[in-house]
Amino acid sequence: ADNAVNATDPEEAEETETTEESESNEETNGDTIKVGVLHSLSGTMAISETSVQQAELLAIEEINENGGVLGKQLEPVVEDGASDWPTFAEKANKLLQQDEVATIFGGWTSASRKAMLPVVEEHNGLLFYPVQYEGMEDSPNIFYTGAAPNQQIVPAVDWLLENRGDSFFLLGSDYVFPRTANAAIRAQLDNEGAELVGEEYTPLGHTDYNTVIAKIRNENPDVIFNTLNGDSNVAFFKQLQDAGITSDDITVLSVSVAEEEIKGIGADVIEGHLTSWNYYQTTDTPENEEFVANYQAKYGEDEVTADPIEAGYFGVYLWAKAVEEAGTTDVDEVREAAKGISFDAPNGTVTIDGDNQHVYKTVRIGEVQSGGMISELWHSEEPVKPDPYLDEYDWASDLSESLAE
Amino acid sequence: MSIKGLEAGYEESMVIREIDMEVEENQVICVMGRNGVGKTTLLKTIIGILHPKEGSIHYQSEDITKARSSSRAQKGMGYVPQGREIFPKLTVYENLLIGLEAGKQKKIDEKIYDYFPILKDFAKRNGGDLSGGQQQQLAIARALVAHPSFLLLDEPTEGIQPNIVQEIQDVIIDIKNTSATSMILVEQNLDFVKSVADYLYVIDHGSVVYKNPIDQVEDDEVYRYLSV
Amino acid sequence: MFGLNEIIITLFNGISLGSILLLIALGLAITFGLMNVINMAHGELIMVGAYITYVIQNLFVNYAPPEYFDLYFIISIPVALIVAAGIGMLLEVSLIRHLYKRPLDSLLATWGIGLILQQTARSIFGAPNVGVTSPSFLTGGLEVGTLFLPYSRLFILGLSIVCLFSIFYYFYRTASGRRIRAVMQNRQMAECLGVSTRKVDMLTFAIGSGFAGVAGCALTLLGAIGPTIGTSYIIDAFMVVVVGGVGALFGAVTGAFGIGILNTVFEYVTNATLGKVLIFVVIIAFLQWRPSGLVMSRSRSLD
Amino acid sequence: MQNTIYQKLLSRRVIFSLIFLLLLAAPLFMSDFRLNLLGKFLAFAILAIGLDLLWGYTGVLSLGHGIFFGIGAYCMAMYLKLEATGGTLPDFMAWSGMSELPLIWLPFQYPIIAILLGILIPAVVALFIGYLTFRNRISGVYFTILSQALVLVVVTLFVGSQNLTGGTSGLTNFKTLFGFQVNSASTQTAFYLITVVVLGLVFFACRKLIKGRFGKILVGIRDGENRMRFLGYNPSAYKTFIYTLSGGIAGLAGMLFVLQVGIISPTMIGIIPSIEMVLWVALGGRGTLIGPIIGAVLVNAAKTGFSESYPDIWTYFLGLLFVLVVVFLPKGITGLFEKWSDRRKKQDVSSSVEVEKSYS
Amino acid sequence: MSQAVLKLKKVIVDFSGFKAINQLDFTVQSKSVHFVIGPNGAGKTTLLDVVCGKTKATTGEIKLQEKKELSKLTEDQIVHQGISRKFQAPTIFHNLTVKDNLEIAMKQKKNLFSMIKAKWTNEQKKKVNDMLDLVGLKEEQDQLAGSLAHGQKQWMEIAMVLMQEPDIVLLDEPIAGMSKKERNKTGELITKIAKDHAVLIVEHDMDFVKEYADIVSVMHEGQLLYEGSMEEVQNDPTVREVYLGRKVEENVVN
Ligand SMILES: Nc1ncnc2c1ncn2[C@@H]1O[C@H](COP(=O)(O)OP(=O)(O)OP(=O)(O)O)[C@@H](O)[C@H]1O
Ligand SMILES: Nc1ncnc2c1ncn2[C@@H]1O[C@H](COP(=O)(O)OP(=O)(O)OP(=O)(O)O)[C@@H](O)[C@H]1O
Ligand SMILES: NC(N)=O
Ligand SMILES: [Mg+2]
Ligand SMILES: [Mg+2]
Repeated sequence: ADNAVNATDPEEAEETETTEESESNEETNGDTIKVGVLHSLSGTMAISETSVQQAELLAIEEINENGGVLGKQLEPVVEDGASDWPTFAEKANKLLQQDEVATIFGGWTSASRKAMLPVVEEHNGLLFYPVQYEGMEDSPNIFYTGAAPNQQIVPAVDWLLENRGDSFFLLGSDYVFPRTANAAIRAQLDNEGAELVGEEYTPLGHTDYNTVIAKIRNENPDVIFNTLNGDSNVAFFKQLQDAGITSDDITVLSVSVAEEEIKGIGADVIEGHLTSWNYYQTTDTPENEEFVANYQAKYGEDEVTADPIEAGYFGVYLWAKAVEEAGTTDVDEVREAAKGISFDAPNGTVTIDGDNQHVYKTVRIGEVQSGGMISELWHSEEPVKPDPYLDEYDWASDLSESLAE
Repeated sequence: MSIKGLEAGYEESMVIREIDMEVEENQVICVMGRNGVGKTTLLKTIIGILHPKEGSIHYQSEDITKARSSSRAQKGMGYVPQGREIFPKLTVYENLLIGLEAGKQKKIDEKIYDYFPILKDFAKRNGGDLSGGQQQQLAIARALVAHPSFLLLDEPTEGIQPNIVQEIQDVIIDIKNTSATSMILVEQNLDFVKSVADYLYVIDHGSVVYKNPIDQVEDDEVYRYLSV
Repeated sequence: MFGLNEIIITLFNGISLGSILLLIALGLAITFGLMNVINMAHGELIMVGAYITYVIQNLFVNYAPPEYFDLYFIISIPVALIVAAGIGMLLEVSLIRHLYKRPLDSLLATWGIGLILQQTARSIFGAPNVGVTSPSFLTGGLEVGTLFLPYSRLFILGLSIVCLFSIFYYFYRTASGRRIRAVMQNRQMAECLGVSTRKVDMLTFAIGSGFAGVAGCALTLLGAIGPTIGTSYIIDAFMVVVVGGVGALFGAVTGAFGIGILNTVFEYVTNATLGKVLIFVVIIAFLQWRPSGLVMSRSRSLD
Repeated sequence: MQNTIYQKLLSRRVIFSLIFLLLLAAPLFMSDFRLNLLGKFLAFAILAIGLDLLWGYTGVLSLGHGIFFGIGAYCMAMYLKLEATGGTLPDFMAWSGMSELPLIWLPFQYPIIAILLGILIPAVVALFIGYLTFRNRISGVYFTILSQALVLVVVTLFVGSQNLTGGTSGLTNFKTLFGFQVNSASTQTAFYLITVVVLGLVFFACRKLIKGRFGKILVGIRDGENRMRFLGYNPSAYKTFIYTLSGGIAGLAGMLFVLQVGIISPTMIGIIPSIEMVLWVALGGRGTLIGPIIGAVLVNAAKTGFSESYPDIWTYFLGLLFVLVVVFLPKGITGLFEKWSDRRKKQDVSSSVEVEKSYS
Repeated sequence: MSQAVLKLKKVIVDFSGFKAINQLDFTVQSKSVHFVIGPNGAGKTTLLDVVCGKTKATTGEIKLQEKKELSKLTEDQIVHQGISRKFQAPTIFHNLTVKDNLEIAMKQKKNLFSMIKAKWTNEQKKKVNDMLDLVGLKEEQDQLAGSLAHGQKQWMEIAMVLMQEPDIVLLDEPIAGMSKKERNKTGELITKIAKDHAVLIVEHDMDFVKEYADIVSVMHEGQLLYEGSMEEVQNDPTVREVYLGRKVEENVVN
C-alpha cells in the first residue's frame, strides 16, 4: 500500500524540502504522528543500543498517556540498524521517505550518526542522537542530546589532573570517537604540562588485553583515560584485575562505561574506578526517581538506567516540547522553536543551545561502587554550555581550526 | 539368503531388475557378467548401501530389506567392495580392528596374517599408503576378521599379483571348507570361478540370463553371454 | 630494548593466548577437522557455554549459601560440556546429517543456525552483556620474582591441556575413537562393516560441540558475555585449525601456540591492529611453505 | 531431442529479455526509495555473478569477496568525497592530524581514473592473492578460511588507517558526480538504470565465457583439479584468472553500491557481508548464472522485508531461511525450477543420474 | 628396436624412510609395448607417478628423448612434453558428458588465453568422433560420464589419454575389471597405439601381458628384477618365486 501511495509521487523526495509538502504529509497521517526509532537491535552494537531504544519507547508511551503531542498520539516506527552503518542510512531513508516520520530518535556510534547525517540533511528530516561523542559537528538536522567533549572529557581531564596525578595513559578503541577525543586530550595535557606516557588503540571487539596491560605496567601511569567502547571494556577490566592492578594502583577513568556496561563487566571488577557522564542512576533529582521507577517497572527490576539511556529518554521530551511550541511537526519550524527550550530531565535541567543544537548539561564524575551503581564525586556548578568545537579553549585552537574546515 | 524380485538402481534409473537368488548355507555363488550390467549394484543392494525399489531380501529367514547396512553386518554379512574402500588414514591394524566391529570377537585372529603376511609387516602404516594390491588384500582381510557367515566379494582379484590371486583362491576355498560361510562372488575370471563356486549366475542388463550349478556349466555358453 | 623480564612475560602472554586459542579451536578441530563440517555456529556454542556459566552462577547466588559460591565455576564446566553437547547433538540430528557430503554448504547452514542461536540468547538474556564473577580462587595470581602470572590464565592453560589430552586419548586410544575416525574417512564402508554411523556421527558432533561449551565457560574469566561473543572468536578458531592442518589434532596445538606467541610478540612491538595484520602475513607465508597446514597428511588418492 | 534443447534455449532467451526489460521499466512504477533499494540489490547481483563464476563453476569458495567489493566502493567513494569537500581536506583527515591530501588519494580526484581503479585495484589484489595461494595449491577449505581471515585483516587495516579511510565510519556525505547531485531522485534513477545495464553486460559476458570449452575446463577444475593437471592444464592459472575476474566484478558492484547507498564503511566489507554474499549465490543456485541474480535480490529483499516487519526478531527468519534453503534446496531456487521442469518433461534415464558433487 | 625415448637413472623415491623406488635405472624404447609387472607394492604405480610428475623423485634423473629433464617440470608441463597417463582407478569428470571429457582432453593449446577463445574446428570434431567410435562410446557421448559403468569409464579414460596424442602412454592396469572380449579389444588398441608411440603398461594379467608385450620388466622392492621378453621372464626362477606362483608355471608347462 505504501508503494502505491509513493508511486503517484515520484518527485516526492525533492518536494519534501518545501514546507507545504510536509504539512500535507502530516494530514495524511491522520490522528497519529509517526516517529522513527532507529537503533541496532542485532549485531554487536545491540548490547548498548537496545536499552536506549527501550527508554525512547518509554518516553513515547508516557507522552501518549499524557495526551500525545498536538493532541495526536505518537506512533513509533521501530527499525533495526543492525550495527551496520549503510543499514542505518537505508533505514533512515526508509523512515523519512516511506513512513514520513516527523523525527528519528536513534544511533549510538559516531559512525551510525555520520551515516544518517546526509540522509536527514537531504530529506530535511530530524535526528535526535543520544550519545556522548567527539564533537566537531553541528548539523542543522541533528539534535545532540549526549555530551559534547567539553561536557565530559575536558572536565574529566581537569579533575584527574587535580585529584589523581599527571601521568596519563590513553587507551581507546580504534575509531573516530577515541582518536578525536584523544587528540583533544593530548592538546589539553600538553597545555597543562602533564605527561602522556602511552597511547594505545585496539580494534573494536578486541578481547585480549594482556599485551596492552604489559605496556601499561611498564609505563606505570597515574591515570588511564579509557575510551574503549563496547565488549572490549569487559575484557580490559577483567584482565586488568587479573593482572593484579587495582584502582588503588592506577585510576581508570572511562567515558563509555555506564551502569549498563558495569553489569556486564561485573561490579567487583571495576569497583573504585571512575567514570565521567552527565547522569547516573543515582543522580538525586525527583525526575530521576520517577524515571528509574518507570523504567524498571516497564522493563524489569534488574534493569539499570545510564547516561545514554537517559539522553535518549529526554530527547523525546525535548522534541515533543518543541513541536508543541511550534504547533506543527514541520522540521524547520520545530528547529526554530527548539532553540532555548528547557526540560527537567532526570539529570537536571537541560536546555537546547540554539547555536549548535546540543544541550546544556551538568557534568558529573563518579566512582563505581560494589553494587554496580556509580556514586558521584564531583559535579559542575551548573549545566555546561555545549562547545562541540572546543572554541572556548585556547589549547584547542589548532585542533578546532583544522577541524572546522 | 533369499532374494526375490529385486529391483534397484540410482535415482530414477533401474539398474537391476527382477533378480531372484537363493543362497544356501556354505554355498558359494558366483556372479558374472559384462561391465556395467549391474553386478556391483546387486551386491550394494544386498549389503544395504542401495535400497531396492521392489522385491525383498531375506537373510536367515528374516526380512532385512529395510535394515541398515550396519545391522546387516552385525547379522554376519561381510563385504569386500570393488574399489577397496580402505580407511586411508587409519593404520592397517586399525583397519582390521574396524573389521571386528561386526563380530563378537575382540581380537584379530592370527590366521589372517597367515593368509596375508604383508598385513603384519605393514601393520603401522596408513591404509591409504598401501599399493592397490596391498589394499585389496587388506579389504579382504578386514571382511574376514569378523568371521562373517555370509560374504560378499566384488572382484576380489582385481589388480592382484598372480601368486596372490592364487592365495586368495585358496583362502576362499579354505573358508568354504572350514566354516559354514556362504558367499556371493563377483568375478571376471571363469577359471577362478570354476575352482571355487558351487553355482553360477550370469547377469546381463540387470537380469539373470543364465544360472546353473557349476558342474553343469559349459564354458562356451558362458562366454557367449559374456561377449556381446 | 627487551629485558629478560619482558621476554618472559611476553612469552607467557603468548602461551596464554595460545591456550585460549587452543581451547576454542579444540571442538572445531573435531567438527571441522575430523568431520569436515564447517561449523560457523561453533562460536554460538561457545556462547552457550558462557551463558550456562552465567545461569549457574545466578542459581548459586540465589539458592546456595555464599560460602559455596566458588563451586559454581567447577560445576559449570561439566554442565556447559553437556548442554553444548546436547545442542550439538540436536543440530546433528536435525540438520548436519543432511550435509556431510557438502562441507561448504554446512558452512552456510550453520551460519543460519548461528544467527538463530544469537537471537535466541538475545531473547532470553537480553541484548546487553551479562556479568559473571570469577571464583575467588581464580582471582589474583602467582608472583614469581617480578613476574605476575594470573591464576585465571594458568587455569585456562591447564584446562586446555587437560581437554587436549582427553580428546587425544579418546580418539587415538579407544575403540570408540577409532570408530569415529573410520566413519569420518569412509562413512559408507564403516556402515558396511557394522559401525552404526548415525550414532557415531551424533556422538562426534556432540563431543566437538561440548568442547566449545567448555571453552565458553573458560572465556567468562576473560571477557564479555553477550549474544555476539561467538563472532569474536570464530575466525581465530578456524585459523588455528587451518594452520595446524585440517584433521590433525597435534597440528591444532602447534597452530594455537604458534599464532598465540607470534601475535603477542607482534602486538607488543607494534600495536593490536598491526599485530593482526602481521600475523596474517606470516600465516600466508607459512602456507606457501606448507599448503595444507603444519601436519600434512599425504594421501595417494588423486583428489 | 536437439529440437527441445533449442526451444528451451529460445524460451530462456525470451525470459531473460523480459526480465531485463521489466527491470529497465521499474522506475515507472516504483517509489524512489524502493527503486533505490532494488538498485542496491542489483549491484549485489553483479557481485554474485562473479562470485558464482568462482564458486559454482570453478569450485573455489571465497568468504572474502567483501574486500573486493569494498575496495571498488572505496575508490568511488574517495572520488565522491573529494568532490564533496571541494578541494579541502576531508574532515576525518584533519581530525587525524593530516595537513595535505595523502598520495594514494591523489588519483581519485579524477572520476574516470577513480572508476578504472575501482575495477583494477580489486582485480590486482585478487590476482596477487590468487597467485600466491593457488600457485601453491592451497585449495578447498584452506583457501576458504584463508579468504575469511583476509577479510578480518583488511577490515582491521581499513579501520586502523583512519587518516586514509575514515576508519569505522567509512566515507559518506557525498554531493556530486560529474556535476550532478548524487542524492537527487533523477540522478538516483540514472544510477539505477546504469546498474541494470551493467548487470546485463556482466551477465552476458560471463555467459559467453562459460558456455564454451572454457566453462567445461572450469567444471573440470572444480571436480578434479589434479586430474586436470594430467590432461595438461595448469589449474592455478585458471583459478587465478577467475578469482581476478570476480574480484574486478565485485569492485564494479561496489562502485554502483556506493553511488546508490551513499556510504561505504568497513561493516559493509567485513566477515558478515562476505558470508552473506556466498549465501546469495547458494540460495539462488550456484553453477547457473541467473541463480546468483535471483539469490541476491531475493535474500536482500527478504532481509529488508523481515527487518522492516519484525525489527527485533528478524534474524530468526533470516537464519531459518538460510538453513531451510541449504538443507532442502541444495541447488538453490534455480535447482527447484529445474527439478520442476525436469519432472514435467520426464526425460529419459540419462539425465537422472545424480552425481555427488564435492566442491572441496 | 630403435632409440630410447625415456630414461630413468638412479631414481629413488623415498616415503619418509620407505624407499618405494630404490636406485632404479629404467629405459623405455620408442614404438614398443613395454609391460611392467611385479608383486603388489613393488613400486610400479610409483614408477608411473614419478614419470608423470605426480610424485617427485627424491634423487635421480628422468630424461625424455635423452635431453629433456622431467623431474623439474610440473605435471601439466610434462603432459605437453608428450607423456599421458591413465590412472589405476578411473578418474574422469562425472559432471561432464563423455564428449566433453574428450573435448577437454584433446590435444590443443591449453593455456588460459587460448582456451578463452577456443572453438571447435572440423578436424577436432572428427578426432573426437573417431575416438568415440574407437572405444565404442558413441551412443553414450551425451551422457554424463558419472553414469557410465566401471568398465566404460576405463575405456573413456583410455580415450582421454589418446586424445592427447602423446609420445609415451602410461597405463596403470587398463584392463582391470574388463571382460575377455573387451580385453582383447584393449589389447588390439594398444598394439595400434604402439605403432607410433611408446606404451608403458602396468598389469597383473599374465595372459594379457604374454599376448601383447614387446618387453616385460619385472619390478621387485623398488628395483628392476628382470627385463626381457615374456618367455624369458616366465622362465626366470626368481620371478616365478616372488611373483608368478604355481599357476602360471603350470600354464607355461602346458
Ligand atoms: N553412482 C551411480 N550413479 C548412477 N548410475 C550408476 C552409478 N554407479 C553405477 N551406475 C550405473 O549402473 C550400471 C551398473 O553398474 P555396476 O557398477 O553395478 O556394474 P558392474 O556390473 O559391477 O560393472 P563392472 O564389471 O564394470 O564393475 C552402470 O550402467 C552404471 O552406469
Ligand atoms: N605416499 C606413500 N607413503 C608411504 N608409502 C607409500 C606411499 N606411496 C606408496 N607407498 C608404498 O610404496 C610401495 C610401492 O607402491 P606402488 O603403488 O608403486 O606399488 P605397485 O607396484 O603399483 O603395486 P600394485 O600392483 O599393488 O598396484 C608400496 O609398498 C606402498 O605401500
Ligand atoms: N559516540 C561514540 N561513543 O561513538
Ligand atoms: Mg562392478
Ligand atoms: Mg599399482
